[in-house]
Amino acid sequence: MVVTARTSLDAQKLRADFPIFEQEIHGKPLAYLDSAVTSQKPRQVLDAMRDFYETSNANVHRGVYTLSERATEAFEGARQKVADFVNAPDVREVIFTRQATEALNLVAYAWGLNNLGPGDLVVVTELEHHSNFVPWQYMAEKTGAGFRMLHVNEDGELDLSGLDEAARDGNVKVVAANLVSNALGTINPIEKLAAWAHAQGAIMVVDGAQAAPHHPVDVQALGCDFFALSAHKMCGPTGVGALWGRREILEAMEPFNLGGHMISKVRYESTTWGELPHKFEAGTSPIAEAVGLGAAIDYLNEVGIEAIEAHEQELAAVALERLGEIEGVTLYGPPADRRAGIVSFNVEGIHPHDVAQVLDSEGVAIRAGHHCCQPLMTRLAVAATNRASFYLYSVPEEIDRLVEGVQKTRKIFG
Amino acid sequence: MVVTARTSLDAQKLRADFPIFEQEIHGKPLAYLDSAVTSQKPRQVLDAMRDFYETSNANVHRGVYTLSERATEAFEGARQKVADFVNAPDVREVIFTRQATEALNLVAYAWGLNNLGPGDLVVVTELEHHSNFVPWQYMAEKTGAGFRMLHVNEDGELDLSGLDEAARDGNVKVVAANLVSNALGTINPIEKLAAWAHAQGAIMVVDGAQAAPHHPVDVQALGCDFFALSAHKMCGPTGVGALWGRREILEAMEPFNLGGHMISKVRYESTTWGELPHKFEAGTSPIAEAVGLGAAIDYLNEVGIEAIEAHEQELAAVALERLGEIEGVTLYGPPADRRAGIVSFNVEGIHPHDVAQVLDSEGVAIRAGHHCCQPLMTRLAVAATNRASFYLYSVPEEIDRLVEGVQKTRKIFG
Amino acid sequence: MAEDLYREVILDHYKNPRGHGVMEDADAQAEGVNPLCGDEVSIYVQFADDGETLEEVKFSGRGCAISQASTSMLMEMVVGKTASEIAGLPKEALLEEVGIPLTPVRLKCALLGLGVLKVALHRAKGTPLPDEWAGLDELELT
Amino acid sequence: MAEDLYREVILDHYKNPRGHGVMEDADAQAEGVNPLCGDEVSIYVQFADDGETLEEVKFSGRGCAISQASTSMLMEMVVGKTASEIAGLPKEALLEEVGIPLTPVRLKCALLGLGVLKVALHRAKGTPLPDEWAGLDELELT
Ligand SMILES: Cc1ncc(COP(=O)(O)O)c(C=O)c1O
Ligand SMILES: Cc1ncc(COP(=O)(O)O)c(C=O)c1O
Repeated sequence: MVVTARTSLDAQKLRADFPIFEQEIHGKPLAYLDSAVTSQKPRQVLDAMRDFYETSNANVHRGVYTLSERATEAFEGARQKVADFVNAPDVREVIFTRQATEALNLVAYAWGLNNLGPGDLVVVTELEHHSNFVPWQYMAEKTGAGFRMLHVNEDGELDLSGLDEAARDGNVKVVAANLVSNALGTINPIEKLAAWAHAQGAIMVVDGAQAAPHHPVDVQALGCDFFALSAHKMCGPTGVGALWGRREILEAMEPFNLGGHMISKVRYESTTWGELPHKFEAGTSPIAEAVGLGAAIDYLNEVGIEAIEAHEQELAAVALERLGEIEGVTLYGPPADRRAGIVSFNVEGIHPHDVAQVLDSEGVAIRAGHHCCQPLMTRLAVAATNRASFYLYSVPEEIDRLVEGVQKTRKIFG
Repeated sequence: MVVTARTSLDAQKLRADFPIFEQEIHGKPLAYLDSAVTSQKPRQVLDAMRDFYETSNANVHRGVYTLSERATEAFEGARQKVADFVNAPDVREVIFTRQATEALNLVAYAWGLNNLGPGDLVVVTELEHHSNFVPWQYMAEKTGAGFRMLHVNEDGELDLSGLDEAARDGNVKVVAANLVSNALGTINPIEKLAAWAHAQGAIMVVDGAQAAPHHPVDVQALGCDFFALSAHKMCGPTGVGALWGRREILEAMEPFNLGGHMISKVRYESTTWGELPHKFEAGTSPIAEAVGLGAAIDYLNEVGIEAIEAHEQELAAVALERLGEIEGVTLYGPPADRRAGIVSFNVEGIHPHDVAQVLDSEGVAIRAGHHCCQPLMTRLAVAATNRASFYLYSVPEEIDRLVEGVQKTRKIFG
Repeated sequence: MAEDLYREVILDHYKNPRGHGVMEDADAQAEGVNPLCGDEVSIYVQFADDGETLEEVKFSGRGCAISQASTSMLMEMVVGKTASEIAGLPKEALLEEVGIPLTPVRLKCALLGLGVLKVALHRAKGTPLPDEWAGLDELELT
Repeated sequence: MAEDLYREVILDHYKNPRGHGVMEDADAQAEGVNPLCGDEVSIYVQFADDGETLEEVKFSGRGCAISQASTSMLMEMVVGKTASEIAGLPKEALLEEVGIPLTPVRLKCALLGLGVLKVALHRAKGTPLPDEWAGLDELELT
């Protein structure tokens, strides 16, 4: 007998770390299939934050006293964990933000507003979340730069042959793409996009919000210039995210938010900026939240990102197969072996909101909507889809319940 | 016998709500006299956040399912609490931000960048924290507007006679001031400044970071157009703050951060913005943190803001008197009856960092530095000051220990 | 449980919407989107000779059962009423017809059609559009 | 406890700083600020005829006991050394002289003078300024 040696995880056991599963919804156990929008939090993360507040709470960097030193150590320790997690060459390249959205806005404002102009082009993809689409569209408009969109094919995968056409009308200065699409689970070829971007003299901005929780990340191997993530999608708290940026670029950049902490000298006549990463962290940081993110990274590392990804892909494959067997169900996105743990679908004649509502009454939480991807919805010619997304605590029985719920919905609307 | 009927609080009893005081620092009980920089957190607030994560965690607004509805209710409930706390006429005028700093940047970017130009003037005060100084200085420079500073007198109080001079060289478009100075405890006459600002056709931007935790706030009575606060200074968590803004102005404004949630329709060709307050809340909000802020407001309301202010002023008066009796001690700021619970001082020949270090070894945490008020330090002709600041959990014995610590420092350096 | 959510009458209106269609040369018209769900509703009104009474109404659009069924029900409710009567029509009147418990998110679905109709009348006749409709804050009433 | 923080020798250097003063026509010069505490240090160097050896050094500034005492101690350490010797001087050498436990914040105070001196030599002589000095990330070395 051959045993396949592959890292695996025991989702049923991990569930015990997540207090939220101790409740029932409408009298049924909670089947939470909306982790792409936000993840649940393990006790370990909640404990770390509580412990911070109860023993070390103070502002960071500035205090001479013990509590403040402790807080600084915890906060900077979290920064190091993020740096290691994405394989950043230098911890000073990691900037704490509110979430991925703000990280991307930081780049769009502090880099885009000061470096784009008429004749320049910004290229985004049709798969982008609004957070990596609208900031670039807005900055292009503000600066007079052009705005182009790389299309997807029938499988919801990027059609790279469109790149050169995108570049035809101007000087490409920014290429912005997500590593994993939150709407379809597509995994994008960032290495290729980055190489192309750099050949054009452009910067490569990666929205890693959906990748970081589920997929090993190495910013050096990706070859990108910026990488954004959100803690709340990766077992961490709301209120904090991170931007990794290439040091030379960050150093040459203007700051974004201005105020306390990010300065060196403030005079009536003029102000000089502080060093990295402080230059980009105006005001009191989300300190306890960063500590929570650090604890979340510890947790994910313990479980193993590869094991998490394999687990989710397995679940997604099963879900695709089972849902595909239901009459009237349309599936969107790439084949199971080329996608992350996200399954988008529609049921003929039934609006996703109605599907989700019926599922909720069975204790099954899925997302119904445009997933902040209206341009992609336009491409798919739908207003919305249903989406089930998995995480390390997802178990196969939840797929059974999802499938039963969809069948029940069809019966009600039949 | 006459009993003075005035609300009062029992700080010794309230301390029991704050787990941080259960520890010793260098073998001494913690005397935390740095609440102006960040406050400690009561169990009630920590419990509310933990409970949110354990029972209701989901993203807000978009989910059809039960958890998401619960999360939305908790989050929007917190918004209502903030609105009531500052007496906002309309709950949609309350925008959640990372902290006061970001709230002020929101105004500086979304209003300032689009409304300032050559010939216009921005007026700030010499008492401003960098967070209400640098954003305006930067926007003035970016837009070609002028930048003026209203000076303070010997007592560290604003010299309003300088206003008309400030207005001499241009069209005043913004007046920015804090309600309570974090460096000196000065309480500024916002009503007068706002009236003057409006007479010039300018907007009045109030940094309420230091006021909201300690001083009753009524944005309608103040007559301002914007008011910024930070949760972490008022018994709430890090990672969240709020901006109140006048509805007509917010509605006419461009957005700030762009991305998910703040949009109405996103098309390749163009994007339209959502309604208030969502237009200004791009990406996943600091949801649990907002819930924590709501719980903090409940806590403050229960104790009573007037009682808190009276308690702190009493402590400040004692501290001013006791410190003033020590040889070589210089006190800064207005008389005790015209200031908040903040005491800034220097000890002749001893740098504040050395004072704070000696005090820390006695378990007493005070701030030493420029308090993010370098322009004011320039005015006072010092590089830094020592600052002790009080809150609802501060007790008179902590002042005894502060005074003893200062005396000990003098002995060491004597 | 789920069965209670979608009463027979809702399903009936959803599957057989009343007044469904497009009207050329309508006297009043507006469309609205609920960006959260992508529900879309367009409403067309033709007035009687008094220029006040709604003689005919139609709607087109797509969306969830609640938004489409409630708009269909609305069509039946408003024919024969005057513009100002509809401007004053409280949302509760429609919600009573709909007759199922609605969470805040679904409430927006249910009220989309009524909001659009009020906007159409406001534009054509200047009937008041009270602030509470701005309270449907995710609606883009274009 | 507090007494251990400020050894006699620190207090002595603080109260009687060695090499304190300003130098006109210095061969090398730089100033630095620790914006966190407002510590300021300016350092002036005069080379011997070989153009390499530090013949005289002076510093001016203001700040906490740690920053001023450690700079004073540094002045004694570096006279007679060459620019490249000082470029290679590890911070541990100075910290050993200072000889008290320092938290990260105070470490920046203690190393301000050394950083400023390295910058001055880097500018005047092109001696290397390794990245670790950028690690004093709150320093503004102007
Ligand atoms: C008056 C004042 N304004 C602004 C701030 C900045 O607060 P935050 O860092 O929470 O944005 C502070 C806090 O130090 C303050 O005291
Ligand atoms: C691909 C992608 N990008 C960006 C975001 C925005 O994340 P946040 O709201 O945490 O900034 C999301 C989350 O929905 C996402 O999935």
